[in-house]
Amino acid sequence: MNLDHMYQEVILDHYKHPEHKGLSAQKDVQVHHINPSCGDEITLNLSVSDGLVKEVSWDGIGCSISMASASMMSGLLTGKKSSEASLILEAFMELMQSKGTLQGDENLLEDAVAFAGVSKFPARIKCALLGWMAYKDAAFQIQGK
Amino acid sequence: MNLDHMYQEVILDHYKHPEHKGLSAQKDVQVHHINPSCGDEITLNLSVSDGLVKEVSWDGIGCSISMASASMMSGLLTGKKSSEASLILEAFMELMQSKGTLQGDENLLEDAVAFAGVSKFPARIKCALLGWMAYKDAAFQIQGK
Amino acid sequence: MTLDTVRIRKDFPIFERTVRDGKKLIYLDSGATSQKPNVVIDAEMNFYRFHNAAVHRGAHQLAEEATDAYEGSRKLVADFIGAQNDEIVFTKSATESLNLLAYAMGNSDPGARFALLPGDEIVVSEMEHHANLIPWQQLCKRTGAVLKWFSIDSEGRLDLSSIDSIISKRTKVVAITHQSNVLGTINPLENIVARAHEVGAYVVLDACQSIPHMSINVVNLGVDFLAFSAHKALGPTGVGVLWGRAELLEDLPPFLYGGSMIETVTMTDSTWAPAPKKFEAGVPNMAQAVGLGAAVTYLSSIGLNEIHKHELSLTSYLINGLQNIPAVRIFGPATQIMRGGTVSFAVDEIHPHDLGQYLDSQGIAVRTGHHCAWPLNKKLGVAATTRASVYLYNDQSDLDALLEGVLGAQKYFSRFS
Amino acid sequence: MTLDTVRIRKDFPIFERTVRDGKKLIYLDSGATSQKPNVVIDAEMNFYRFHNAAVHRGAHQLAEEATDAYEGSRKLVADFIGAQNDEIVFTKSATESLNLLAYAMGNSDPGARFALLPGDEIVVSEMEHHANLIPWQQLCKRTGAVLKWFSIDSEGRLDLSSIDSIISKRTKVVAITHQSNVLGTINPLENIVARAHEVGAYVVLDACQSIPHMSINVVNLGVDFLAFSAHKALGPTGVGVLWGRAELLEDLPPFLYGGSMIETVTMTDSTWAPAPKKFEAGVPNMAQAVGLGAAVTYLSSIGLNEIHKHELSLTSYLINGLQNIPAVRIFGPATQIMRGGTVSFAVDEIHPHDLGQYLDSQGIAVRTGHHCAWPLNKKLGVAATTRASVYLYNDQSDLDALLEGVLGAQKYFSRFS
Ligand SMILES: Cc1ncc(COP(=O)(O)O)c(C=O)c1O
Ligand SMILES: Cc1ncc(COP(=O)(O)O)c(C=O)c1O
Repeated sequence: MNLDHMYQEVILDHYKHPEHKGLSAQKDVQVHHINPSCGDEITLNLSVSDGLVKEVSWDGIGCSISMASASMMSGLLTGKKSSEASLILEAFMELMQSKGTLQGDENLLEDAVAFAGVSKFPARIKCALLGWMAYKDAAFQIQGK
Repeated sequence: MNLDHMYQEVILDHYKHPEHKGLSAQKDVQVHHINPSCGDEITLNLSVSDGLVKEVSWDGIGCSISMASASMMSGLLTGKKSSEASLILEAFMELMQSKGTLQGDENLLEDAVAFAGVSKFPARIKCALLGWMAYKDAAFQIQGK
Repeated sequence: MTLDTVRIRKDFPIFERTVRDGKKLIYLDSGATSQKPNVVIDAEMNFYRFHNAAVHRGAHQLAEEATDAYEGSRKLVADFIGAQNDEIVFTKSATESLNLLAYAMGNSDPGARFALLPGDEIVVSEMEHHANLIPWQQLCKRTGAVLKWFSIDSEGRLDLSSIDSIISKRTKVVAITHQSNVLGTINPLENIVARAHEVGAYVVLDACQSIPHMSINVVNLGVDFLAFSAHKALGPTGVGVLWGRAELLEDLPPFLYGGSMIETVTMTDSTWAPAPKKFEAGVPNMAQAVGLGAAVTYLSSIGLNEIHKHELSLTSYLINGLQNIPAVRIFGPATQIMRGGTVSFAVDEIHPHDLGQYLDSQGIAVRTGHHCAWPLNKKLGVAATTRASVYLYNDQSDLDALLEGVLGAQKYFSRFS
Repeated sequence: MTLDTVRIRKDFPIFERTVRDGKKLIYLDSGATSQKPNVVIDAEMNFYRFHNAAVHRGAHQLAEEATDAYEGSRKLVADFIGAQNDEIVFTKSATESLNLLAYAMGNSDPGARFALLPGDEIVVSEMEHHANLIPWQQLCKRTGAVLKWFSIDSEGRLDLSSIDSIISKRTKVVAITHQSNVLGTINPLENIVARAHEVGAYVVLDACQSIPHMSINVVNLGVDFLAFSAHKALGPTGVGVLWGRAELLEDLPPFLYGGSMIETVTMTDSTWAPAPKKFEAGVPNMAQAVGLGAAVTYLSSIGLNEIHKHELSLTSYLINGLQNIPAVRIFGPATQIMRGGTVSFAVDEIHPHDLGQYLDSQGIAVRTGHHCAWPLNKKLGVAATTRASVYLYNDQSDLDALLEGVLGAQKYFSRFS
């Protein structure tokens, strides 16, 4: 188990310089998610129009994995078609459940393939998914509106 | 573990021909005791006057050990001074807790020393004590009156 | 005889010992608790030896391994009864599982799905074990609900003739045993489940005496909740299961409060984790849950259908044998149909305690007493019975010993008459 | 160093294994659960191997032996804490013990000794584990009682300055932890017990983190109820203890309903056995209770005072070492006085999860998170902390490894900045 598989440079980079952090005024829905086993928290604002993810912004506290993942997620999804965002979300979830057997589709996930290594650490998968689950919830709520 | 240590002739005799069985009209107090682990039951009538156990009578259903013991107890205590009855009760309880190490004092316990063998069978001690505990309870209640 | 009991007994270390001065152990008390195979003992022990750590709580390797073992066992149990993983709640026993349900329902907010109002009804049966009677009886006392019950007929079967009035529009819960721990009767569930669901009631199945002995699929049974204890199914003591349909567990309020079952906590308020965590407060009985996983794996490797067939053939043999002894009276069905391997009986005027004691002196372990089913005993008109119960490690020679023991007891206790 | 840890570690099979590709296991997570010595593992296994049967229920030899083992263990535990046998209730965990109390009180008839009325008060503290907070919080919701609490000061000590207004004439229960599982603080009980008893309130002590580590006598403590889990005290998972003063257990209504806890049962009503049976429904966690007996025997053979001294000297060493690392912040008392061997800390801006992960890669097991004390974390102003907790098998080299690990983490996570 090499720790560097988890703490890839690009992950620590996002942790130290998170993107889309700070809640934007532009939102159709706001969700708040917690990881009850460790106390990590995220608040996420999502705005969608014409089938397009206009903006994902977020704020939160948590470990490098959860924060870096939220940062990459928001960068990745902002500006995408909602349907495309769903595909990316699914691809990321599949990667996280792969126990290190998948590399991740770079076309879809871009830098987020760096999280492949995290999938070998069962206790941290929830960290990596925190922001993505918040997005999933928010997108679901908007659909219902 | 020889079963005959438990099922002495005199015990089976009392079981088959119990004494003082059938509740007497003469009573100062009536108690009802159960052994919840097996469902054995006894009802006991006690009458006392001038510091004398005038009569112990009882009725019940249960195994040979509990019924024979109630039979001997009532024969032994009826007619005794209350203080003497207490001594006999104590001697019997001590015998039952002796795990087969005591013989029992024949002067006090008479035929009831036959229960010495029962004290080696922990699951049956409660059977042997059922009637005696009912007497103890009844005597205690009369004191309180 | 469909099972190779000689081989099976080698898996159970207790059969290497003798009882009462060198006598062979004839264990006919599996209805109270089963013996344990080495694979179960080892699974529990190896958890402590190699992987012990608090599950779900640490980022270290031992905690990962412990979590894998514990959650892996949940999956084994789920597969064993045809359930989904998250529908399996580990408790300490069937008793806790049933109390969990009764208390959790009682914790419902007024108007919520499982809330009980005065005049609502809970239905049980006269053959329930105390564990599936008193929790409901007391829930009724706390809520003003009314307890109703099915009585039993002279063969020891549920009397379902008035099912439509006993299960009524006001019925919220029907809590019933799958197999009687005294009579051996297996209860037919189809009509009960259909009628209960017709009126919107939930069916709670006490599967303590069925899960260990026959193949069970919760979806096919159609019940809503099911409870059993590991220790009667070759598993460790200290662990039981509550199964509930996912969407029901989602709405059911929690029972025990503490660590790991929460989402957020302030001094004055808390919210709950999703099931099954919501129902597993505190550091769980990890080693025991892992042992249960090994037990169901072992049972499956032998085959539940084979076990059931084996037990039925033993039961026929035993009932036949007992019927050939004068003055023996059997309680419960005297056939193979819809019954399991539990046979309660009375012998002459010999009190069950005395009979049990005599059998014990011959190395034969049976159970005597009211078997935690006092109302049933009252109904049968006896204070106690003697019960023999068989399992996969028993064979005909065990029953021959029992039958001989009964004859011996008759002789022994007639000695002085 | 007062204990021979080299010898002691030989008693614990888990230390024969390595973690993370051959690294020595540095186990500093005993506050979550302790490791188990062979004597405990063997006691549990030998119960299954040689004596397994349902206690209190059979007249056969195995049932006698099982009962002796189980009741013998009760006596060992009673002696261990200076209690009477019948004051020891075996539960599945401290969590169950505390819930038992809260539910049982809630089951009181109106006007009965433990009944709570709207406006009655229950007092806890800000440093409680969820297991000693939420059961009371929810009991308040069910009864209309009001929850009050002691806050903590900047050193992590209970603020008792307003004790006379916090514990008032309306207080029925004061539920407090003996030692904080986050801060290591040992709470002074004398004033709390005196004030509680002055107003007629019962004192419930959560002794999860103290019983394993120091000599405790319930009579000397003067509390009314006490709860702990075996698994933190070298014992098996799946067993805990509720101790209560005999005359209190006598009046306390039961909690779980089922077999063995009854006196009589009809379909509509039941009466209860005397304590402790009243609180032990069903076939108990027998093998685990027996394992707990072996655990307290082992602990006594080492000596609780020696263990406490050993841990205090390790704690001083650790606190010193951490204080020498720039940017490390310790939560809780930085002295040896009235504290145990649990140290929570923060390192720079490294999130505890990341720190824990790095330490794990070095073979070091610590706990990270909110440690089931969310309100306390809020009070400390952090979402999570890193916690190292020591026990009798730890030595200075474990702490050296931890200190080195912290330095290593600082270096590792500054790599890319
Ligand atoms: C102070 C304290 N109280 C209660 C508990 C709950 O114990 P358990 O989870 O074993 O029931 C713990 C441990 O988790 C604890 O540290
Ligand atoms: C039918 C039935 N229900 C419930 C129980 C209770 O199980 P446990 O005592 O393991 O909780 C038993 C066994 O004792 C049983 O036979």
